[in-house]
Amino acid sequence: MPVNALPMDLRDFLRVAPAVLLSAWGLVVVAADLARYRRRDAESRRLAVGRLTLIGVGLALASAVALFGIDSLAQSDAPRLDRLLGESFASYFSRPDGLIFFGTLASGLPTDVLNVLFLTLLGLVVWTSTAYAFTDDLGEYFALLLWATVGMMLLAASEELATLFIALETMTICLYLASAFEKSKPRSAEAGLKYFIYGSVSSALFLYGLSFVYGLTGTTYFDAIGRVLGRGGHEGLAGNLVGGAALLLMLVGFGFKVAAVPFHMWAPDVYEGAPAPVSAWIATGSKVASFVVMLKVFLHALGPWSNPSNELMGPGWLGVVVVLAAATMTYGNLAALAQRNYKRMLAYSSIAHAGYILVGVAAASVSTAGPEAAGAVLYYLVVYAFANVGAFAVAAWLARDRDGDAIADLDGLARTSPALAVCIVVLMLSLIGVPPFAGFFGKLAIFMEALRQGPSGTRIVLAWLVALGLFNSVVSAFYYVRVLKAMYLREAPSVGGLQRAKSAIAVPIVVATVVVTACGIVPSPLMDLMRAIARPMLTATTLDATAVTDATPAAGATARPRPVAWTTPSRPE
Amino acid sequence: MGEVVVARILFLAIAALGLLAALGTVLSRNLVHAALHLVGFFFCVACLFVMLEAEFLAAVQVLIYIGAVAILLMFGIMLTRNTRGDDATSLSGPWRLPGLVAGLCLFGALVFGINNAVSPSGASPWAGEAARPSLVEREGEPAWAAERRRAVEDMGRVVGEEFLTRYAMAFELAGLLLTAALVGAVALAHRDEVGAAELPPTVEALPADSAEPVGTAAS
Amino acid sequence: MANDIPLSWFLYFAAAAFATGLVGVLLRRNAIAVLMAIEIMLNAANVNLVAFWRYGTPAPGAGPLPGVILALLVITVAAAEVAVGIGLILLCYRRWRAVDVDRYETMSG
Amino acid sequence: MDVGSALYGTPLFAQSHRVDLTVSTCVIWGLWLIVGFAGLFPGIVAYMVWLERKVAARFQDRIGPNRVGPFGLLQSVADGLKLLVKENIVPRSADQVVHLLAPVLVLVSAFLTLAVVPFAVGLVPIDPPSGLVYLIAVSSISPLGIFLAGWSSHNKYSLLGAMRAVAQLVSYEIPQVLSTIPVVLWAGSLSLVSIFDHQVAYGWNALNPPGFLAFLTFLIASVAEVNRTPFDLPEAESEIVAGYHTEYSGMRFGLFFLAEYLGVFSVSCVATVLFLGGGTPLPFSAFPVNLLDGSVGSYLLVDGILLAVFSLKVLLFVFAMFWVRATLPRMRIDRLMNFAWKYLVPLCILNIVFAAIWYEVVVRPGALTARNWAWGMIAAGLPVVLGVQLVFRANRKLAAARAVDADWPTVGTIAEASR
Repeated sequence: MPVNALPMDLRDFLRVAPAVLLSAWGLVVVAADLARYRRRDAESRRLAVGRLTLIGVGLALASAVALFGIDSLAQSDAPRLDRLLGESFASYFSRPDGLIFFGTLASGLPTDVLNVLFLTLLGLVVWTSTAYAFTDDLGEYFALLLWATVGMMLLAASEELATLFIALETMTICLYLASAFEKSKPRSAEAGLKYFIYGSVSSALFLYGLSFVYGLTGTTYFDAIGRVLGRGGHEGLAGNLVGGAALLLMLVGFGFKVAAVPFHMWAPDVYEGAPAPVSAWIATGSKVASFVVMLKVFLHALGPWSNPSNELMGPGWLGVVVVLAAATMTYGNLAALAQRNYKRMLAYSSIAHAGYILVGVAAASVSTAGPEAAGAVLYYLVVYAFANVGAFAVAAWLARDRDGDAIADLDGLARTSPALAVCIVVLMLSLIGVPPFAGFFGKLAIFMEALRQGPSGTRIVLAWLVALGLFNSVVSAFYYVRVLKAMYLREAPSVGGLQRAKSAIAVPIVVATVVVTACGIVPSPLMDLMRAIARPMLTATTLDATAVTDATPAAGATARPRPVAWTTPSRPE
Repeated sequence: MGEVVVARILFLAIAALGLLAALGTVLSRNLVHAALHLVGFFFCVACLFVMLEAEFLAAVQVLIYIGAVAILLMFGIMLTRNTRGDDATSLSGPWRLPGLVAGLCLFGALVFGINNAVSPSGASPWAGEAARPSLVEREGEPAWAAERRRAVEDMGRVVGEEFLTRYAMAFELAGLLLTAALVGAVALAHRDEVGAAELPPTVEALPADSAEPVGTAAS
Repeated sequence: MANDIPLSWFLYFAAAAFATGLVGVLLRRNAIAVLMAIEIMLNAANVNLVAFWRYGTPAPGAGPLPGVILALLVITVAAAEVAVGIGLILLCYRRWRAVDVDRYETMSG
Repeated sequence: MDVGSALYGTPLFAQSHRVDLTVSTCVIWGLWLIVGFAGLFPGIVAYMVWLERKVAARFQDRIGPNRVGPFGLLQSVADGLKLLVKENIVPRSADQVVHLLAPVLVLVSAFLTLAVVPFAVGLVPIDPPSGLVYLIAVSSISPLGIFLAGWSSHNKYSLLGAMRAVAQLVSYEIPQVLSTIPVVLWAGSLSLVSIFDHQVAYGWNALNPPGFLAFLTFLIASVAEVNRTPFDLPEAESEIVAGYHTEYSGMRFGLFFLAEYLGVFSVSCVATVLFLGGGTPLPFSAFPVNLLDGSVGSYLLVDGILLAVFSLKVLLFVFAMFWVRATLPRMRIDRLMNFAWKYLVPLCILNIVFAAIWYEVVVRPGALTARNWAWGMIAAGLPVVLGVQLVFRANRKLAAARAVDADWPTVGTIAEASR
């Protein structure tokens, strides 16, 4: 029987080079740890394995930056790319659709930017991991971090539900395992099991919802789903109860992944129990990737179901997301007020931040600015991720020197390490959202998007949501300031205070501070970049010849690409 | 017509058995019995796959779920000496009724939704006499009909083609996922000879009869 | 076969199995039992996917069998999940001598 | 509900586009079920037991059963009757239902394997396009049955035996499956009938270097899969009484017994089909198959030849297994696991690459020619030899680096104690 496969373009593998490199490097790290470093003493082994991992991250980062360069050249200066790479590669890289592997993955500027972001953050997390000894299975631990990142990068790039699902699972399964790696502490095992159970239940719910979306639309491609939904009736939830159930189930799935109230139960326990670097990676990498793909699914694929009836509480997911956002930020902030444990406080604060970001998601779906509105969310994610990586490096510091993570352990830090204390102040201020740090502009951008939108039915409620967000920012100041109070107003304990931070702790804090400050003082380059990548990210359309020839004759008319989410479907007036 | 009735009766029998098995999994106190019921459920699902003309998938289902997952679960049950029907393995008493009611409500809502669903892609509603698209070759059939006929007739091959072209990245990721799960699970479950000695023996006292061999009936 | 088993029968079966699994997840306290209930839920989703693949009309460019591919990936994921879950449960069992989810309460707040 | 009837019932409707449900199909399938699965195969098993006792007796310079019937031929019948009428003792603390279910599962698994074996042209119960996956799937049910048997007996020896058995079966399943991949690659299909057809056109699979390696690994893994010596640790009488069937007696034990010998028979059949060209008597010729001209006479002739040769080949395998049993001592459990994971699995994985070479050189051109065949023997043979060398040398080096195998602490303590 003849093989009837579609011809595949092997150059596609070049465009996922960072992911390929990283997954191979994971094996290298495991093998090297087993074969070479096992017999060394714990300290030097940790440093050696960590360094090896960092080399891999560096290689992947280099490839990601190179791809970024190529892709930006392809957009800005195509002839130069021609000269650099030769005709065929140049034309391959400047293909307009930006989809690879038959449309299952996105590539191009958005993916490159996100890959660079993930890899930078991963570098910081890996570096933090070398700060203190929490596990003996170093090779496996670092490999899992790398593989989780592969999952994140492909998750953020996925344009199709099967790829999305498997990438999501790769990411979370690696993180379940990594959070149980601190074998000397029972709470780490507990964190792993809790994360696992909540996570796999949520992915089962998500999958069930996903199966209905597939059933309703007959396809798994985001773009095609969006087109089918846009073409169909505009009833949204009301007209199609099972569609509503699917939306809710998918929302539950994403809600678990980004720790939105009421699906946040796992987050505090897991953040507290897992080793600090793993918590950092759960709080930043996994959250960024989940939010990016949530933007894609909800704005690109399910965009037509956002609020088809033009009323906030009418059929559509917008109302649900608004309620989720309000509950999430309020609950997160109020619960964080009661915390004495630093990591737990960060957990609740990250829940609260998920609430702000959800405001952005809701706003982007109705914004008049079109897909660019999602740029605000992306900007917020970047800033949030850096600030949190820095904050969790502090947690690693606490775990190294105090073997605990109470906020009180930070007492008097301003005296012993004044420079780093200033950096922590900057991070906390940015998390609160105080100008001139980047957190402020992130919040500003999101709230501006929420206010700047057309349909009158949603305007009032979103304005209220913004007001609630502002109130919440004020509330959040109280618990972040508690950290500052401990550092500046309390005396250091006479014995057993925090030692001097080694580079593994200092570098992430400093880098995070620099990023947060720089993006705060000059917010526009990053903001412009994010706005620029938001559009291709959320409108990626297959222009592939194969898809068109596959099309049924009758469907030829609908195969034309057309922006989905932001053309408000013609309503029966 | 007779054929159709037989198919429907067969479906109903399989579905009923599958649901009973699922209920058994959820309700039985003894974990080994629960696992056995789970095997029955997996098998019924495999039979449903066969009825959906996806026999390759059915074989894979039997292979992975019964041949690997069930065995793994059994090992987990044995290694945690957890076969006894103590209250930790049973449903929590006061929550039993509300839980069942919640489940019924969910089922009712889903059935209502499925009954009223109208697929935006195809014109047909899901409920009622939805005939499956024919696999008989016809003149002027759409391209997808030919594709599907080929997929049904030689699913193993088409799955392979799809995995190596369209879903190449998903396929690679699945491999990575399995590697990661293997590496991580081994690292976690591996008992360090040194570490085990330092641990406190137990958090709470072992039940008095736990020195018995692990195989224990629920009688 | 003009008249076949209706699509909705498969969906009813899947919905019932899914609800059963969810009840199991909510009510069982034993971690291994919860794991089994999760497997039931994943299987229910698989039945849905395959039924939709067989009965539905694919949108243009969807490929010959997205539902089956997705189901295969789900089976893979389920296998990995069980391996990971058993590993984690064993780890916890060594600490607490119990696989009861409620009993792990070192953290709260 | 009986597992077997479910699986046999459903394909009727599933394959409605391929199998038309006429009366004759139903009759043929019914005959298969009754004659093959209820009458013929148990009969074969009964006489395999007789043969084994005879063969083992010869090896040990005895005569073997000779009292019941001529040459003791009715011994099997007597044994069967004895098993049937013997009292069925079930321990009081055993889990009654599971205790009964376990041997049934094992037996069903062995029976179902035979459902896709093409004994001759047209003589195959079902031929699903994914037959090999089906085969692997149903044979993976038996560890479950064994596990349940061990658990439900409420006896520590049973459980020990069952745990060992499952570990062994799961480990050896991997090389067993991996070693069939070359065959699938060359035939381009998972259907056993297509694999048979491929061998009619291209010669027996075992007669080329990668195929031979695959054949060997398949044989070894299969012997382990059916718990035969030297891999009979699960029921090692001298260590753990009788393993998982310690608490079984009467017909329930008889079912296990039946399943074991049926397993031997079915792996012999599968090995014959996959690697030795099914019933073809000559390796590189389509001899009996090309006699088919559509008439019933030719059909009967060809099938007669095929079936006879097939039986001979199977008998050869069966005899080889008895021979091994009479000759080799039992393996140690750590070596058993090492052998699967450190030798067989790497070899099989390497072998897939070698099989690809053979495919490129010999199969892809479209027809078997002497020149391609010679080239293929060189191009694939050298790598095979080198690969085997590599795996063995690497293992020896690893073993030398580590004196005590740390994975099995008991062995380590013994070794340390003797030091």
